[in-house]
Amino acid sequence: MKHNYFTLTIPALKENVGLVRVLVASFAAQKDLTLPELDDIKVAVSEAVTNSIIHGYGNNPGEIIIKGYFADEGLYIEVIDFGKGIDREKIREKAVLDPEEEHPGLGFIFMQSLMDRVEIIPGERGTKVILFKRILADRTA
Amino acid sequence: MKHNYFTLTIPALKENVGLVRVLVASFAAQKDLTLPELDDIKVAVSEAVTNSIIHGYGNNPGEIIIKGYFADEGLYIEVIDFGKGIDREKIREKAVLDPEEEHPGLGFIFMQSLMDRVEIIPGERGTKVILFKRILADRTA
Amino acid sequence: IGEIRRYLRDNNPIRVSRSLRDVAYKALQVRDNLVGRFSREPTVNEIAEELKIPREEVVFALDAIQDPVSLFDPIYQ
Ligand SMILES: Nc1ncnc2c1ncn2[C@@H]1O[C@H](COP(=O)(O)OP(=O)(O)O)[C@@H](O)[C@H]1O
Ligand SMILES: Nc1ncnc2c1ncn2[C@@H]1O[C@H](COP(=O)(O)OP(=O)(O)O)[C@@H](O)[C@H]1O
Ligand SMILES: [Mg+2]
Ligand SMILES: [Mg+2]
Repeated sequence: MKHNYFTLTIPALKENVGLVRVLVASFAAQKDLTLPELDDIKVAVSEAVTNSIIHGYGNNPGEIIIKGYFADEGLYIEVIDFGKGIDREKIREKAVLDPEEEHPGLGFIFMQSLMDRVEIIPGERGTKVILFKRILADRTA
Repeated sequence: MKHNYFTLTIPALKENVGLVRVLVASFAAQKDLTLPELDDIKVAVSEAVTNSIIHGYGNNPGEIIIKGYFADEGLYIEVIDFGKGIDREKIREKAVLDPEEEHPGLGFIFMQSLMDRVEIIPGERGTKVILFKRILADRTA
Repeated sequence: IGEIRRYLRDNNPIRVSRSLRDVAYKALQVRDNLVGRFSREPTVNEIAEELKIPREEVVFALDAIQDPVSLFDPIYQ
């Protein structure tokens, strides 16, 4: 398959989470994935998009960009918003990613356990979350 | 539901027709549509995207933009490419839309019969096809 | 016909797994039941509600068991 990717722009509405899920699943399914793997990716992406809607924009109007591409022998999904941004202190302290923390966000814990890599990149405005899932080249081998 | 829309950008690859179909159908399903109505929309959009890949880009690399939004009591889907463009003469003579023509393109005939309106807009570079499907406000009434 | 079937299958956006197929056929079954009950074509939302799954998943599953190519595309290119 030739190099493939997508960029999707949607308003930050709850009813669009399902939309993103099936788009990402259809895209990921172009590679040889099992349904449980697809489900992992769908759940992780849902968490990231829901965060942008709820935390990034506080349920106010805004746009979310979702990008997908295959690279580094896996699938990258980026979820980008231009909302209030995620607390840099929180990320540095790894509070959002540490399951040992007192009140850890379950969303990021989830994303981390379902994906092979999760990166949180605070933008000048808003947040970018990069999710990476390794895809076995040939599982029948 | 608040005003909703999407913009999707993908490379002009055959394997992305399925991706577009699923996204458009999921988007359309946010309104009260039946399965046959969804199928009509899916087939029409597939034809437009396939045209961009085959005719617009002649199966060479390029990008396609698909936009969807609800307006005028219906669903609009725009399929935009930046390929070789559709012959203006052909459109003016309505050859592409006339079932009586000797070698009519079946794709456009199909789009016309499945949707409530089809517009072909030659761009400075490439082609924009606008598809419109009226959506009944309340079918249970 | 075998050739065409293989083409369609190989070009399916998702390798149609068993459980996905199950969802799709259940959706079609529910659709038939609802047609009987309502005496009209049910909406996707009504089918999804009956199945208790998100409507996008109904759309996704049904698409996976469908002929994915353009009807008027030359099959052999
Ligand atoms: N897109 C975002 N924009 C701003 N803040 C965010 C974003 N995503 C996450 N956060 C912050 O990180 C915290 C942890 O997120 P998460 O692990 O999903 O837990 P939860 O959503 O249950 O609070 C959130 O409570 C919020 O403060
Ligand atoms: N996106 C496009 N870019 C350039 N030419 C196009 C495009 N879409 C359609 N056409 C032209 O219009 C004709 C009719 O299209 P269509 O009705 O789909 O029939 P077919 O694809 O079977 O030829 C095509 O043969 C092609 O010449
Ligand atoms: Mg969360
Ligand atoms: Mg055509």
